[in-house]
Amino acid sequence: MSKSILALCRRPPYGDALAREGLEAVLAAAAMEQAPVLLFMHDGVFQLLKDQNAKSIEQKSVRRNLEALSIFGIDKLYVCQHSLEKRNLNCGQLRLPGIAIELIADPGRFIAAFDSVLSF
Amino acid sequence: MSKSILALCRRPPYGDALAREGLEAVLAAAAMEQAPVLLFMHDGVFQLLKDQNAKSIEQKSVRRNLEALSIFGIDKLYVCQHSLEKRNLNCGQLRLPGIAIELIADPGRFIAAFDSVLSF
Amino acid sequence: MTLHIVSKSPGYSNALMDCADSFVEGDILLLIEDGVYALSSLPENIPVQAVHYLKADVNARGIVVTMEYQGIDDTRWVELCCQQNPVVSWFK
Amino acid sequence: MTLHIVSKSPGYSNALMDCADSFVEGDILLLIEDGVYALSSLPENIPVQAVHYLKADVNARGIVVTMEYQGIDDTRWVELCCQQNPVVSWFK
Amino acid sequence: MKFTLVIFSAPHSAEGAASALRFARALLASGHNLYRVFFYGDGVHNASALEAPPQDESHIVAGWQALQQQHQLDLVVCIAAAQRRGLLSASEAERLGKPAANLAAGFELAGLGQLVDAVVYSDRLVTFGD
Amino acid sequence: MKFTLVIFSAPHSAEGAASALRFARALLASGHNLYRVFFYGDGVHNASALEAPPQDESHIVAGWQALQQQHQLDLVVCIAAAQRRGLLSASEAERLGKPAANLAAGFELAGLGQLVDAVVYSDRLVTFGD
Repeated sequence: MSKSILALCRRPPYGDALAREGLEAVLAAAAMEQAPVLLFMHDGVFQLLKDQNAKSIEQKSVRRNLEALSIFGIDKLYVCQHSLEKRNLNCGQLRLPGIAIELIADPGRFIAAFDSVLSF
Repeated sequence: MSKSILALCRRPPYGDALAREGLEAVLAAAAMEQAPVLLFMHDGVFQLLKDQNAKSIEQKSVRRNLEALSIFGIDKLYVCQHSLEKRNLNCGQLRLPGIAIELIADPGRFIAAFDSVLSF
Repeated sequence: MTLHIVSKSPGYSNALMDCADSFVEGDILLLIEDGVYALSSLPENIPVQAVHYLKADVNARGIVVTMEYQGIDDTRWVELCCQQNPVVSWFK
Repeated sequence: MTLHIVSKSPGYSNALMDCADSFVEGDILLLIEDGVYALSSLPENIPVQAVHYLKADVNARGIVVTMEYQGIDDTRWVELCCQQNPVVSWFK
Repeated sequence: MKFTLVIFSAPHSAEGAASALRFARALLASGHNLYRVFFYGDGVHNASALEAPPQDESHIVAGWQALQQQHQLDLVVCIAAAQRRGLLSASEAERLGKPAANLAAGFELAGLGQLVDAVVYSDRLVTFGD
Repeated sequence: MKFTLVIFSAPHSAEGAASALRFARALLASGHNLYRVFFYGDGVHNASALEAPPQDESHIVAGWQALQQQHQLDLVVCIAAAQRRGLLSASEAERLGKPAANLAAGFELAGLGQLVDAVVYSDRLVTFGD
């Protein structure tokens, strides 16, 4: 059975557990060959920022989880363009080794195309 | 020892536990003759709305806690005027038996006058 | 088309405005829990007939609904989930 | 004067705008946790020299601070709490 | 239709826990199938055997247990989220050297694979947020 | 100065739990007095004896216990908030007929009077939100 699954990642990385636990669910799915598509929206785009040093607040960086995506064959992430612009960010600040970033201008149509959406 | 204590009530009543547990703390303080002053701001003003029927979602009404305030000698509540106006509400919709409502136009100066502030 | 479920108040959360960014024609909006506080100030791009709310949550809070939005019960909520897909929750 | 502590991001919460409603001259603002995401878009009524943030939270998140705000450590945070009163936390 | 619910809300902390239970009752009453309920994040506290709310407040843990008995529901608690939050079965408590267990009857601990499986095999996925 | 901290955040769920622990360490290191730490709302989970985070994640419960031993801190957990959320001492578990207890050593359950007392007798009150 094949289903298209979207993981909607909307939370910034360290203030609560949702970003981290969302990525853990994504990795579990990818390991079972049910890799979801990832769309980063709103403050979720902050998960991708380079140069995170979470040791300063005694946490682990979520970049480690993101970098693991490529091991499981996820080589592209989607990012809401409007969310990025609203936060004065550009793609160069989000780069991940081995993973392409595609900007989405119309998240509504993008989301509607999936069979299931996991919100994190 | 006498201290001026402010309870800052900013949460609407049923979506999470903060409004209810805040009022429980206020009642405990009042019972110990350390009655705090209550200031309702932002969505906290929704705690005061009349005609709440929380049974429909299997909860207890927070109006019961509010009505108990007068038993402990709290006969006045403060409400942020701007928060009320922004939500198109008026004092008539908030009336509580035996308790007066005073509108506060400058919450910043009001808050600064207290020794301690409990945020709920 | 998508069923959007919003459970937070616009008085403290951006969840509803975030949802509105992703609302397209044919989608349905359901306001639950603190989301029903949005009934007095919905975003302009969401048509009146698309807006639904849980009556139980409105009654609990003592809110008066003045517009022609659809008040529904839990059974109708289940039906909406069957009728639309995907179901997207906007919380926090 | 008051020390205001804001711990939520303006990207999902109204906490900072709510705090700004109650900010008066002489008050200090401290941004902690997700509150540091506000450093790029602070409300106009809060003067630059009143704004402080926890360096640990900024470093954790990979944020670059371009304005002349005060980055502080936990020891200085304790000092600010001694210097100002009351201490008001704006969360949720 | 086959539904799966994902629950992030803890009872008595966020209304989502109560909404999810009401929704589950309604969908079962309408003749639909509840393939699985997956408790994740703070939602793991729905499976606490030690919760003791005041008599006049609703008891959500007991609500799930009653529904489970009646419909043989699959109530799965994410084991990693549960360990972080202090929710352990007897065997987990023993394995981790902890002094007690507090997983309520009717719930089981399992990995995220159970969430993935549920997404794949359900017609509808509904998330109850925190 | 005499400080009291009120904590609404659960460890591993909201960063406020970790911020509060760091703040407590800093104020004690600066020679101030920590009159009481009051755990309220979801903050009661800071006192869970059953928490088992992964080895490489910080263990906040253990952090409070170490600080308590070193400085004889008064770590008080609101008993009403704890009952609702499944956090019980051995005597509470027995009284309520529950099968186990999970209050960590170094913490004690008490009523809201302990919060009121702390507000009255402290110079500074700092709240850590959820």
